[in-house]
Amino acid sequence: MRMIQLERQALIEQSSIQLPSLEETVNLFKARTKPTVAQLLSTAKADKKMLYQPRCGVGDHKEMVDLLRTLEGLSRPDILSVTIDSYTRLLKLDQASEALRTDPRKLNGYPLINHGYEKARELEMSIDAPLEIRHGSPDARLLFEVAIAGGITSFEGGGICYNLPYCKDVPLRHSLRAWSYVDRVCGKLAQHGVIIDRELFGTLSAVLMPPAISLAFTLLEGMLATNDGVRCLSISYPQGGNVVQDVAALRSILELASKYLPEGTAVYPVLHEFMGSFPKDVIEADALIFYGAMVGRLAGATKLITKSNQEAYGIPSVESNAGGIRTARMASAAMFDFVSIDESLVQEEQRWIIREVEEIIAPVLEYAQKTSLQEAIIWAFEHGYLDMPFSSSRYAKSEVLPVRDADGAIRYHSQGKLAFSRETQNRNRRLVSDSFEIKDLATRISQDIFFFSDGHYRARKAV
Amino acid sequence: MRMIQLERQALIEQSSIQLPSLEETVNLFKARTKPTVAQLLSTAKADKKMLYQPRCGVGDHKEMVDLLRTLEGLSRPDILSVTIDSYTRLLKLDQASEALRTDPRKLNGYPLINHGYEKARELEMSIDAPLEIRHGSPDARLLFEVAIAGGITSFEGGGICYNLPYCKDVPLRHSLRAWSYVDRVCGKLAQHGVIIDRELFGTLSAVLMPPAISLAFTLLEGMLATNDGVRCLSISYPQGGNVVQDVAALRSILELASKYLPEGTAVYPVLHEFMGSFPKDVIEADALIFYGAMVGRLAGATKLITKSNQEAYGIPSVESNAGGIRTARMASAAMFDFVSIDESLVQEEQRWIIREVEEIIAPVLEYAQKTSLQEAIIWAFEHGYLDMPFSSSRYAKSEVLPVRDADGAIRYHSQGKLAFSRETQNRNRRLVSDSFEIKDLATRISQDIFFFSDGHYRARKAV
Amino acid sequence: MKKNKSKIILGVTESDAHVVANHLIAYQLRTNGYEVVNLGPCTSVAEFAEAYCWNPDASALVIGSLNGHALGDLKELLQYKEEGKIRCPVILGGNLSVGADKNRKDLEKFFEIGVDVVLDSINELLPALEHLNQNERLVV
Amino acid sequence: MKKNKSKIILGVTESDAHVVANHLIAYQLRTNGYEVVNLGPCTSVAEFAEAYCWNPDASALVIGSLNGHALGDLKELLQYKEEGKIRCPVILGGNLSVGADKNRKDLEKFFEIGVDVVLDSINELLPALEHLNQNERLVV
Ligand code: B12
Ligand code: B12
Repeated sequence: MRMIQLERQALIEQSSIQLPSLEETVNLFKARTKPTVAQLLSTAKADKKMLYQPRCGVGDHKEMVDLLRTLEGLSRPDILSVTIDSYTRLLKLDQASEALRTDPRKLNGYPLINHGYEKARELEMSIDAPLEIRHGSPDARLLFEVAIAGGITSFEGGGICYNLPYCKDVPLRHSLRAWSYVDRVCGKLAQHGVIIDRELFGTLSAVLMPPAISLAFTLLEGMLATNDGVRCLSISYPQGGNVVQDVAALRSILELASKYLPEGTAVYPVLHEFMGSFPKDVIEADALIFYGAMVGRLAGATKLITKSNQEAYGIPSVESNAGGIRTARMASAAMFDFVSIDESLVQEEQRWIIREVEEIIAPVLEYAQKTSLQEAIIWAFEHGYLDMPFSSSRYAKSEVLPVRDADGAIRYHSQGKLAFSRETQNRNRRLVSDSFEIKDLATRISQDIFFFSDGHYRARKAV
Repeated sequence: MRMIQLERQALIEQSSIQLPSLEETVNLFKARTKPTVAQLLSTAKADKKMLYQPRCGVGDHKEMVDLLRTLEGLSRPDILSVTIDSYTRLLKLDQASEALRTDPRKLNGYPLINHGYEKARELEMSIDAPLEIRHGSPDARLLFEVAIAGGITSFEGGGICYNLPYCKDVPLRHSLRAWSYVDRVCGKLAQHGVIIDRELFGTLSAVLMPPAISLAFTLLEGMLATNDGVRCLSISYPQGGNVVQDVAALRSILELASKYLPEGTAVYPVLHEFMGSFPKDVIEADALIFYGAMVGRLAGATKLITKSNQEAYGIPSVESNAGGIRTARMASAAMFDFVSIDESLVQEEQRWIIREVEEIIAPVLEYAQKTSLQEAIIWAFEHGYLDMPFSSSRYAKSEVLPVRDADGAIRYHSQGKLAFSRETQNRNRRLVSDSFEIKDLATRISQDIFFFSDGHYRARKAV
Repeated sequence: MKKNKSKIILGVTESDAHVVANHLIAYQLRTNGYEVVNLGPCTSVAEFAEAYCWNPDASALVIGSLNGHALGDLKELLQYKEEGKIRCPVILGGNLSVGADKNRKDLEKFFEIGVDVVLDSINELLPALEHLNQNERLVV
Repeated sequence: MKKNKSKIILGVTESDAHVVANHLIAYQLRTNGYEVVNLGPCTSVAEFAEAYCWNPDASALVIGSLNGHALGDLKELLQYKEEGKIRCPVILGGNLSVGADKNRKDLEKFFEIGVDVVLDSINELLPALEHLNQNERLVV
């Protein structure tokens, strides 16, 4: 535990950034009067309510304050986000600073490190809802330090999920270590009674993500994080489009957590509204936003990350973003109690998802006995035992090729080297070859990607 | 048939209004290039699509044109409305003209008679969607003449439904006669191949309307209208709030029509989105709008009349009105295919609704054999065999007192003199006394009225 | 309590057919011991005055209006009051103007035409009737 | 057909990790007979130039960008072209600016920094490659 203090000192010294001591930060949290994200999550879970949170981030500080305030005024989100720009994510701080100086509007998010922790405190204090930092940094140590010094109580990311979808060649060893640092600081804070919510980004590359891959990765990250002392985990999963599969996947989160994570860890299932190619048509987009919220409700998700009806076009206007929250929140209305799904189908799907996850992580856990979980993960990615589609990073093979089945659920065209049992493979083969005409693979995959944006789910349904 | 020509001449002479001959009107329709409402309905029914239509009307003509164009631009409704102001409805043309002169914004609708038929043509020609006249006139003969002379192809109302909820002491005999005139002119036009869609306003007094009463009244009006030569009927029903009951009621429309109306009559079930006390909260209001559209979809309604999220406050802004259409239209998205309801419950409810309707109309049809259907209806209202809750008119007894059952479905606290069989009465008694605590009657009824606006449906659900 | 014996003339404005709130109010007043002369929907100022003529002991005229036409429908009220044809306080409630965007200032106009009390909701009616003795113009 | 043998250098701009469209384009070009050197996401102008150095026979540089940072990420392009380090036409496609409200005029800026062709959708890529000989600046 002294270890982390030394690491921290070195990190801060190397950077040219002023930061308060950890004690001061702890005191800041102790003096806090508004609820933390962890507290909101815990109450929501007990009350069986779903919390609503948008993404949002602009370059300029004053504009960011306005954005948060306006969003809060227009749509009362339960938690608000500070989405970080892509320069900061990759620690290209000079480029961020250059953009800040010349034209902050060119930034696709808020450059938190450049603005500094006092500004972060201003952000947190300017609104009622607590903030979460959302980004995509393989090495988020500095960003995290600025965030907690700013009194922010929730931080997204992990050594796998914030590396593979976000960078081309950052070694996993580097990102896993950097995130272990973040988790150990969380552990340290927890010892002082300060609970930081750590959200794991199960969305990964977002497009056609097979549920078991998302769940396997976040489970492994959850094991690493809890080993490092993290006590509060939000585990997110990206809506894929088939309601039965999505509900089953979300429900699997708590089942897996109770089996593999230490008792006493607070775990919250989070749904990310559809993260693939979004419909351009505003009504279809709104429908998809509502649909996502309905999926979250049916599954009992504790939190929903909303989308806007401008998703297909670009970073949304504040009105469109607020509209997304309102459209999603409609799904919490009691009048939709009548909407239900076939629970036996969900259970069946959930059994298979859990099984797939366990088959995927089995070789990793086995190898981990000889070394460490961290090394086992690196080894597994090298050999393709852990893998995901559409990886941006060279450190995943991307031999997995997903497709949709006749019901729109996400299955495997190729499973790469994932260690699936014969039964799992047979079921997948049956589902994939099922029913509808397969054109050439490229056409099929692009139809599956543009499922909601090109009306293919309509065509599919008609079959 | 000469008869109607004579009546028409007398009517027009008595009024000081200039109108073209019926021949000219027929020619206008023949020269028409854009589809009529009847044509849209027929295509929609064949394609199993639902048409979307808002209410809208302002006093000033230019503002009305702008309103229609803006609504069309913002939300592409399939059919547009011209809602008439309350002065015109009651033929207080002087008051309408006075308001037009001093401040048209004081009018709660478009004073079509004062503006005249040329202006009506301008309205119809200013947009792509065909228009319907929506009003609430016990005597709509002049309004109808101006409408058809203006080339408008759809006209709402009927001798019962546009009297009892809208006036205090217009005798039913008068309104039934006036509407028979309208229907006979429709019949005449139909002989020349011009089909006017006649919508029957099953919504009545809108608040806690028992489905069987709505369906019985529109069925009787439908019988009168088809006797008079009408060929195209839209039969509307107001959403009550319980999805099973609402779907069953909507599905009953075609079942009753095929049994009681002449073959060859085109009949379209129309859902009026919730017509009672609307939630003030914008998200609850939007949720209710979507919910209504979902009910329409599940029931297979051919048309939906939308509401806005400002319903509880007043006549909506054009943006809010357009937003209502968009929110409702989301429900047509194919992704909601997964939403279903228990069909066996629907069938059970539908059987009972049909039975109630037949028990209500039985004494009327029997008496009609001795006189005429029109006279039988007047007689039945006098004796309370036909009756409805919250009648504005003295010509209905309003001895029926509705309440909601534990599931929110609308039942009878008192059935007045409706001629229900013992079985019907027993079932109703069982449902009404069921389950939840009954406070004093006033509290119960007002809770049932404010079901969606005061969160009572939430409280109810928790029981 | 004397209050609980007093008589109320109730009705809805002339061009307005909305009757649900009217039924509820009548029911509520009667349950609370008031005698109610309910003229129902579509009641002109002349009819209100006539009812007052037959019931000069009425302690208030309670008028509802929802369709947005209240101001137009009641424009003769002041004249009737000035001519002494209506001498009790007039309470008005409901949805008083056309449009969803309400302006509190518009209420002034009702005082100018002879309304004494303007209320938003049914729940404010009983308390307002209690206050009437004080004969003050009250906006709740 | 000579066209079908030509070589394309493909990649995504430096700060941008979006890779799905990149995979699809690579697949599509290969299916249509092109040889593709795919540099993948997060590719700096320097890396593009280096790849061109190794593949001077490339008939085009096809760059994707989705995160809105295209202009910033490519600002050195003109310099590389002027110095002769990139001599083939440069095609740019994707979501080119931050925000949902796109302005067609902003595209001009890309021509100023050395982009030759700007495209919206993947479907426009094959036809655009066909047109390249004419060496014209083309906005589809
Ligand atoms: C999936 C996705 C992700 C995944 C990417 C995973 C991965 N490894 O690829 C994840 C979740 C990691 C992600 C991260 C981020 N994303 Co993103 N993402 C998307 C999303 C939802 C789909 C993109 C996609 O894959 N579509 C499928 C492919 C096949 O189509 P496409 O990319 O839309 O491309 C079409 C055209 O653009 C064109 N095209 C694309 N490339 C090229 C190239 C050429 C040469 C040609 C001719 C055409 C072309 O053809 C395609 C079909 O017509 C889009 C929104 C959307 N479109 O719905 C946002 C979106 C692109 N992302 C966005 C942003 C901002 C980010 C982040 C910066 C986070 C943030 N601040 O919010 C990070 C960026 C990380 C980084 N360093 O760049 C924004 C871009 C904003 C803008 N331009 O204003 C978008 C538009 C979302 C939004 N509305 O805010 N994202
Ligand atoms: C039911 C209804 C109808 C029914 C009425 C049936 C009947 N016989 O009563 C029907 C369908 C026939 C109807 C017709 C019309 N209606 Co209407 N109707 C409604 C609706 C949906 C509910 C009203 C209701 O009964 N609520 C339940 C009762 C118990 O509560 P309430 O009336 O809302 O009253 C509350 C307060 O206003 C107050 N209150 C009411 N009266 C009084 C009186 C006193 C003394 C006090 C103290 C308080 C008080 O207390 C209540 C609770 O707090 C409302 C919208 C809404 N509120 O959701 C529109 C609404 C009142 N109607 C409206 C209109 C315009 C009309 C029409 C003119 C049609 C048109 N142009 O669109 C016609 C009018 C006919 C006419 N000649 O007046 C508008 C009024 C617009 C405005 N003011 O800007 C509303 C607000 C709808 C809208 N948003 O456009 N309607």
